[in-house]
Amino acid sequence: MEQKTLDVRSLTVCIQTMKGMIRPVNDVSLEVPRGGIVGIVGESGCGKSMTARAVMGLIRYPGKVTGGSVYLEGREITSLPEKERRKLRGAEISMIFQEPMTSLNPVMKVGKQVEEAVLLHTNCSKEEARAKTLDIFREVEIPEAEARYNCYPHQLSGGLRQRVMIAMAAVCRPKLLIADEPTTALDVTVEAQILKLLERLRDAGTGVLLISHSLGIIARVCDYVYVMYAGQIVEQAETEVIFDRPAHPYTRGLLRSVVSLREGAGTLETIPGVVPNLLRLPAGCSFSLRCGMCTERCEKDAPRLLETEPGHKVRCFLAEKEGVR
Amino acid sequence: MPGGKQKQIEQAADLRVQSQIGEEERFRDLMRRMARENKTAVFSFFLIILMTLAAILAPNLTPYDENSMDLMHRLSPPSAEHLLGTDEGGRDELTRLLYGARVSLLIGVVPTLLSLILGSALGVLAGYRGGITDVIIMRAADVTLAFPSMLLAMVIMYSLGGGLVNVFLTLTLVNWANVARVVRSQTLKLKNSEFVEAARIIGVSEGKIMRRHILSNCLPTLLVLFTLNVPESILTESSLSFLGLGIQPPNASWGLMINTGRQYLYNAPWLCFVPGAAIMLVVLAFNFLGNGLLDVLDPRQKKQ
Amino acid sequence: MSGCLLEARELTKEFPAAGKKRIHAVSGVSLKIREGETLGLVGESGCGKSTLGKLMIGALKPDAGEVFFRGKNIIAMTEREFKPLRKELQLVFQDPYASLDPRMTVRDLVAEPIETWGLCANRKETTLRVQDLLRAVEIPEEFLCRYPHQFSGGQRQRIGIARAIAADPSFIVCDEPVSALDVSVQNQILNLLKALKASRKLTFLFISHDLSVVRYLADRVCVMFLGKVCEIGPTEEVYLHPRHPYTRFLLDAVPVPDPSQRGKEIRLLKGEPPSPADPPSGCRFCTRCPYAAARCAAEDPELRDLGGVQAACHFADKAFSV
Amino acid sequence: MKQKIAQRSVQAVIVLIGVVLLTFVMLRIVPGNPIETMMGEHADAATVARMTAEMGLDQPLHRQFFRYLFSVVRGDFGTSYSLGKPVSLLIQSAFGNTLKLALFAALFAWTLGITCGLICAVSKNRLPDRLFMGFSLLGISLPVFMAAMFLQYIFAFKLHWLPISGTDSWKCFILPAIALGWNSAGQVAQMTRTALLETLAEDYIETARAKGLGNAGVLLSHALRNAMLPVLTMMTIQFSSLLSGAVITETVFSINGIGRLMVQAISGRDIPLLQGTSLLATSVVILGSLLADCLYSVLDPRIREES
Repeated sequence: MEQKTLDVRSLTVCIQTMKGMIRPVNDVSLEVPRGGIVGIVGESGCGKSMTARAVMGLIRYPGKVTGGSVYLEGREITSLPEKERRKLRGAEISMIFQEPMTSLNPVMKVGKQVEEAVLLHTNCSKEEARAKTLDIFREVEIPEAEARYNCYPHQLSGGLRQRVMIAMAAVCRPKLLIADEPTTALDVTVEAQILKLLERLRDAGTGVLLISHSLGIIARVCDYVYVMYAGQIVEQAETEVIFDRPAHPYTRGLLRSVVSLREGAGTLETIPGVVPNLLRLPAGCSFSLRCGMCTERCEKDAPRLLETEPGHKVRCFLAEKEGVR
Repeated sequence: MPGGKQKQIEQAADLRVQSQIGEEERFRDLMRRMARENKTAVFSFFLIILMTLAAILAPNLTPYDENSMDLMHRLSPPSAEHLLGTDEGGRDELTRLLYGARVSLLIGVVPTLLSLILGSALGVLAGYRGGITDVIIMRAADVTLAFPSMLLAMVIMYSLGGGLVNVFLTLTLVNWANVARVVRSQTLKLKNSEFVEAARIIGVSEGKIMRRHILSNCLPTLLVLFTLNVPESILTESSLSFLGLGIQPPNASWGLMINTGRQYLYNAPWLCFVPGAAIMLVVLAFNFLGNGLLDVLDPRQKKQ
Repeated sequence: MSGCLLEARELTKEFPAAGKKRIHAVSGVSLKIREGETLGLVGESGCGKSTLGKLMIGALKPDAGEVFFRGKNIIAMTEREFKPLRKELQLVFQDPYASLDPRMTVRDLVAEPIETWGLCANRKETTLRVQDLLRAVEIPEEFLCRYPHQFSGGQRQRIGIARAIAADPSFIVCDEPVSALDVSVQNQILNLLKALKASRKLTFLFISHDLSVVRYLADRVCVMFLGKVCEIGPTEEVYLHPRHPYTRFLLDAVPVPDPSQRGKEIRLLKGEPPSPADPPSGCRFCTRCPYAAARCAAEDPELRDLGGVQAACHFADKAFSV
Repeated sequence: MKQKIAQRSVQAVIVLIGVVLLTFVMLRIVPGNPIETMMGEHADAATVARMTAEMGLDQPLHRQFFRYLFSVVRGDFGTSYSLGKPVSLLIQSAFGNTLKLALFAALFAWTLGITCGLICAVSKNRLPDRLFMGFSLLGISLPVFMAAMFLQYIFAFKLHWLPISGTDSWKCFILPAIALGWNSAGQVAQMTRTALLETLAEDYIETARAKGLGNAGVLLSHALRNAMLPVLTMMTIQFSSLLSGAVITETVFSINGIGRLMVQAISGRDIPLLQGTSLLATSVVILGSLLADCLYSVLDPRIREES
């Protein structure tokens, strides 16, 4: 069997808000194989970032991981004491964020910020740490690494800052890298460079969990895709399968509403309505309000995530029937 | 105004401009949220109302006259007859306290309102017009702010002379610069905000933009400034009166009562500490209320 | 070919930046917008496309250059002369959250342009007209007295559009109107814009960094790089046969939702975009261009006509093997 | 950065000239001839006239102003009417006491304030936070003179632990410094709390956590330095409010300092003395804000770059 870097089982995150309890991550299970890029795709507020933070153990009050387990190379990590957990962060699992502008400490030299991670997780001297930092800078193609080492974040462009973030995340050779919308704030030409960099890390054996709202990015780099909606995974399959024969109406809608670069169209496909408020989810299927094929059953009962073909799971009653057939 | 607060007000205001996020943006909703979350602020609000009522109804609340002397009962300690004792002229301390509340509250509110009007008008003008108008107004504000507030108040009181109206004037002149600075910085942000640009592109006139879009969006900030400036004014006046530079006898403000009571600190300490406690209570109530408002109007608090 | 509605000639705008530098936002841009067309304006962040949009409607004063609206130079006009033209030239903003005054109701927001221009005699008429407008952008009438924060991003953008069309303008600049929205909502807005354009005979300048969106809406497209026009021409032509190397790289970099393309080697642009405060000499793209020759750094290429498409590259008529 | 500091210095000088002008005008619009006020009822018309001419008070206001400005630049603040000594000398002898008082008070305020602020921020919305925040609000709401009199009454009069007044030993400064610093401590505490909470919500704190730093690490190597930046700028306002408070504290504890000198100047209608002391106090405030600006730009690389 394929070696799994990350195995998340039935992860649930709750947040107690003023107006009631919400579940931004609801019973999410996912896997990242060694040396693979796995994508989570969904619209804003679907819980994809929260899932990433839960895996990292970065959920803070009032949010709370209320159930499920996370295995990193076979080792359960949610039950570890905070001190042990901390040793994993930055060393075995690391994360890069959406906003390279604000994710770096403005009053600290970028080199020092990367070095800090090295010093924290290895027993090397300052000189060695510095050498490692410069190595990783060169590896992520930061030009003039020595000069950049002494720069402050505001002196670097967005693309370079994101490279620094990747350097910081990759410097300890983690087993898993979580990239939370790493290119949303960047221009397309720089985006392509950053994606290339992630692929190189993948080739070096790091498992990558890529979170994005863009199907284009997912199609370009991911091997396997999870589609999230309102805190739940509604469909999961290999990338080719998702794009070739999407089974969930939401995935279909998403794919249809992608504006094509290649050909102009008359009218664009849309998904009616808006992303539901997590406080006021419908009783049955969470997508039922916007679904064109909604039945009475969809309004009453919540569908389960069922396998329709090997490696392809869908959370929809209609797909269930098709699967049976 | 405590320095840190001013900074926070400015930042909160800036953030409100930047991020008109959140579901509870409306003022009424915000007030409701504060009432729900911050019981101290609500309590403070009612305390202020209560004190105001007590000050207004002073003649109905006490049998004694404010100024009638009773030399037989000078400096008598608190008793059933005189709940808070009597002062050096044998006047009932509670009565003096209630009447003093009128002056002290008036001194808190009137100059604060005046300085808000003056300061926000100048601040919006400086921020929106820019150029030489801005330079002149802001240099004037800088000069005002270069003075320790007590010192400026002393100098102005010195040249104007004592008395209620002059205290109003003085405190207005001391406080306007803070208001102008906060309002200006917010105006600068609002001026570059998209909705003001949108109004300009639609063709709305400058005066209307200033009134309708800028000043109205400064209102929550002005409310916070008001609640936090009132106690500041009360404190400054009481300090002035303490030095004998504020309200002149026979009018009684709390500060003046402390000033006269000070001579008897060692044999009749209540003459100092009772009005002192009153000042503290009012100031504390306003500060709690102001902080509550500030918290609820600060979008950062919502994020967490 | 229909007549020219708006023409920019040699527009230049610079902004002061830290350390006495100047940001060259727009440098000598000339272009024509025909009546009734949609011109797409694409480019990466900081290339001056928003600034150009604001210059075209007179919301910003250029440092040099002219803008002609129906043949009249609006830059040379006094404020009084320009005022009646103000309502002809409108803008839809990128951020549906920041562009609506949070303290005004939807009615007041949409009524503001109507009242400003005195288009209705009284309050009742104004409200009726506001209702018409809201219907046009598909906002339910019962939301008339709500405040902006009670709406979703897409609905707010609809309100923004209603405001822009309230005074019946002839030209609207859409400044990244969908980039803050989710995909599913984005398409609703794009469809609405297309429909409004047809029903109200509008002319659009559609600014976006998203090439696919521009492809859908624009009749012609203009590609900008660091304050200059690289290429301008009919959308199909530019997308299928890009003349300028930058356009090619831009098109190539867009991730296509087609997994069969995965793993296919794409050629990437090297390095970071240069800073607009310190643009390179000669052709501004020369520092990133793999085909740059000595001439590119020395000489600024002019826009040249190449069979319907204009491109600013010394070697635009040669075929590149990208 | 040098350029920016130079620019700010020029601005400071302009403000200072504005201050001189303002005090000058404010003090000259007082009704009555100051010489008459000073000499009392016994003065005969001839002497008053002679003195007035001697002090240049008969000249037009603008000439008086420039004359004063030039003598100030030379370090001459004139002679005190009421005390008969050169103002510069009086200020010299008083400045030491005020400085000692202010330093003690600042030390007290900053240690207490920052500690409270830190505790509050770390225990946000829990009991220690509420407790210390209430406490700091109490500090802000307590008038300086009340704190001074209360401390004096309890610790000096009732308990005889510390001297009631005077400047003879360092013990004399304890009560005044606490009374004066009390108020500032509250302000510092609130500011520290706000700044730290705000910093802790920043994205780069999340990055630091993702890197594997624990709470203490995040606080020490990332949050504190960023949070202290706005707290530092508060120094400006602290100078100002300490000086305001010094007027009261020095009066209550009979300390011969600048504040008391001001009160004396006012009760003696002593214009040169009042003008001199005001000038000194405002210069301190302006210098303080200049210092804070410089410090800020040294500590924050973003501002260092700007010029």
